[in-house]
Amino acid sequence: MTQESAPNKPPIQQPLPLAFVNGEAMIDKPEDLYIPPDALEVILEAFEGPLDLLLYLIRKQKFDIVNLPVLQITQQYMEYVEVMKEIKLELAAEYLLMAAILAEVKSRLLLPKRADVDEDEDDPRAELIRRLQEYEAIKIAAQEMDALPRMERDVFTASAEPNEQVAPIKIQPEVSLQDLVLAFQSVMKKAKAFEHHQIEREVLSTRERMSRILELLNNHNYLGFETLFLVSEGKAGVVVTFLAILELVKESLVELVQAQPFSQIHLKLREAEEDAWQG
Amino acid sequence: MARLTHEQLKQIVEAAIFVADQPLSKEKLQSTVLDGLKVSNKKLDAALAELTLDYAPRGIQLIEVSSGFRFQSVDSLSHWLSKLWQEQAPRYSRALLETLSLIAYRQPITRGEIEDVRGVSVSSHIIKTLTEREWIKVVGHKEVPGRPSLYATTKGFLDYFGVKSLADLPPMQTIEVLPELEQQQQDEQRLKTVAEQIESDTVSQDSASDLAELGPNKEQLH
Amino acid sequence: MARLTHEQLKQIVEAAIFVADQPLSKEKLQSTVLDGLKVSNKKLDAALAELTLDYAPRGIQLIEVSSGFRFQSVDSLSHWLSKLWQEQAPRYSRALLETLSLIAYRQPITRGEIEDVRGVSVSSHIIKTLTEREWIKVVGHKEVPGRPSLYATTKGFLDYFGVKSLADLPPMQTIEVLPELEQQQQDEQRLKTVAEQIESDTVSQDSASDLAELGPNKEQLH
Repeated sequence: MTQESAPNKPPIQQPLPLAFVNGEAMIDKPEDLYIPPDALEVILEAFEGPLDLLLYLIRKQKFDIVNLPVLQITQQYMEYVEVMKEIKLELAAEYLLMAAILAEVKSRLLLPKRADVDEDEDDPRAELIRRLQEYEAIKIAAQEMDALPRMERDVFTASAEPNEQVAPIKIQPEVSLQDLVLAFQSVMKKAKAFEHHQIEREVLSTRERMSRILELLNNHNYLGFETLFLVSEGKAGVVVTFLAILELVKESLVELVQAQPFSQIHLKLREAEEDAWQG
Repeated sequence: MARLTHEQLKQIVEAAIFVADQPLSKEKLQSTVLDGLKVSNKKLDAALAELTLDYAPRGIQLIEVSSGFRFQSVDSLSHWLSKLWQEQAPRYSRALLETLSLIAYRQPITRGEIEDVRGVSVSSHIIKTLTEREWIKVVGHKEVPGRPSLYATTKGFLDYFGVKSLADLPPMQTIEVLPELEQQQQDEQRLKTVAEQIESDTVSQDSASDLAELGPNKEQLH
Repeated sequence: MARLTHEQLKQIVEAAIFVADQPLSKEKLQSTVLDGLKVSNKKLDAALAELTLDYAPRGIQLIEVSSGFRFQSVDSLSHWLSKLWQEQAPRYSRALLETLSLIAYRQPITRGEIEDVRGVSVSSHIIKTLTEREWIKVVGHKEVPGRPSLYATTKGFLDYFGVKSLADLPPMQTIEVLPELEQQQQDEQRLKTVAEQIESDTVSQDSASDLAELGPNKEQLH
């Protein structure tokens, strides 16, 4: 077989026989299929199996499936299968099975009909016809599906960028009050293990007030001592504030400033001794 | 929060569909961008319908696919738009498309049943490709020897082919009415198919719920 | 190829910008979707200008960035659109909870002091997480070498845990030594002493006006 023909050569320029069978037999290539002579397995690829090949043969001869002319079809089918056997036997197994089915149908049709059998029930072609029709329906459905406008080929997703201000919302983990208390208990237990560190008990409201006074001092350079006491908070509030101030002074966080005896006392944040830390 | 005007609602819905990574369903719109805004479904429908109309004459369109709404380019522009990419869109073999069609129209279906209809074996490569593209998934196992997987199509499949549900796929050509002599056989076959369907309905909870989803399309499963 | 109408040009340009993965420059438009269509730059400019106007009232807009044109959601919608993306943050670590509890119960407190109690260093990540959640903040600096920040809890922290003040947090039971009764007595004694001291002072006229001045901060003192 000649090698000069490139696979992309138009089929009409190929006068060569499609294949040699048993040394000399040859068959025409299907009129509407291009099969390069040096790649006969393309037959197998061009058809999606024996049903597809049978359908092709039926449609090509303009036969009606329902009146499947088993004899002609079987003959044509066998020619193709002969070619396949020559070239690539292992690919032809499914086609051979169909050949056997066709042969069986053919032989049953040739048998004389028995009068006592209801002929309606026993057309040997029925199962094959059903399969051909079912396959054809799927074949057409696949073609129609292929024709549907689809992503990447016919339509493309249209999208816009979110504005830079669009930021994902984080769903924060939940924490219960109990989690917090348990964590504190555990940390305190651990702290006890480090015996060198002493934990002293403090009234919480005092610690809270310490935080608030520091916050206020961040916004005001000086705060009048008295301004921190609110009559509306009652005695207890006043005490808490006072203790907080004492604690802040003790921890060297704030200082009390009095310009002269009996003048107003002011609180201010303890001056940073900047120079001391820069070295 | 102050009530949204109709125009604001349209703007939010429009922008959300454009910036989202996936098609947005009405439920998703309500639970995200419209959360807390008390927009009735009727108003949302109206906004979506108006947006669809707004875009009708444009180069892109608002369409509803299986998993929600998305904007997509107009079909007729694909020739020009495909020049934006160096690579060609993937082409799919007939074998793959036939396998996919069988799964779409006859789901849930086993590989053996696909092979019966096509008359050839289905390559593992095809099943792998379809699974990796997330067009098909295993929804259960058929209670026959070997417990073969039952395949069904996914929402992603419908999205890709731009349809809302299986019922929107082109109707499958019904098998021609056979001469009377085969009618009985056909009936038997039909019965068998229905029986199998019922059987597979009970296969697993998963597939049962998937089938429920398919409800309106049942007639296509014949 | 037949000449494009103005509307066709707009549609192609619009769809191209929408479907492209990157902003599209005029050059890129000319070399891809408009390749071979002989569209003058003037016409392209006109189409882009019209599209910009078309989208002006919509939820997304056509804008030009350095690498070309793209569609982008409108500023004013950002608040709603953010809800499209929600991430579940990982659960808090034990270290974070312990740090938070120390800041709650021992505030104002420095990082060094937390480390002293916990016996291990406190990661910056923890402080950052707690600060971002607006549960803690810096209320000052301790005047020791390095001027470390003093951390305290916020009003947001109290709100989250549903307590009115820190005093309403569960008492720290494990803190050894003093039996409850003794502690209580001690507290009462302390209060009494201080209260008496303060009562004996006369509040000056001046401080009344100072208190008024402090007005806006009142709630911060609670």
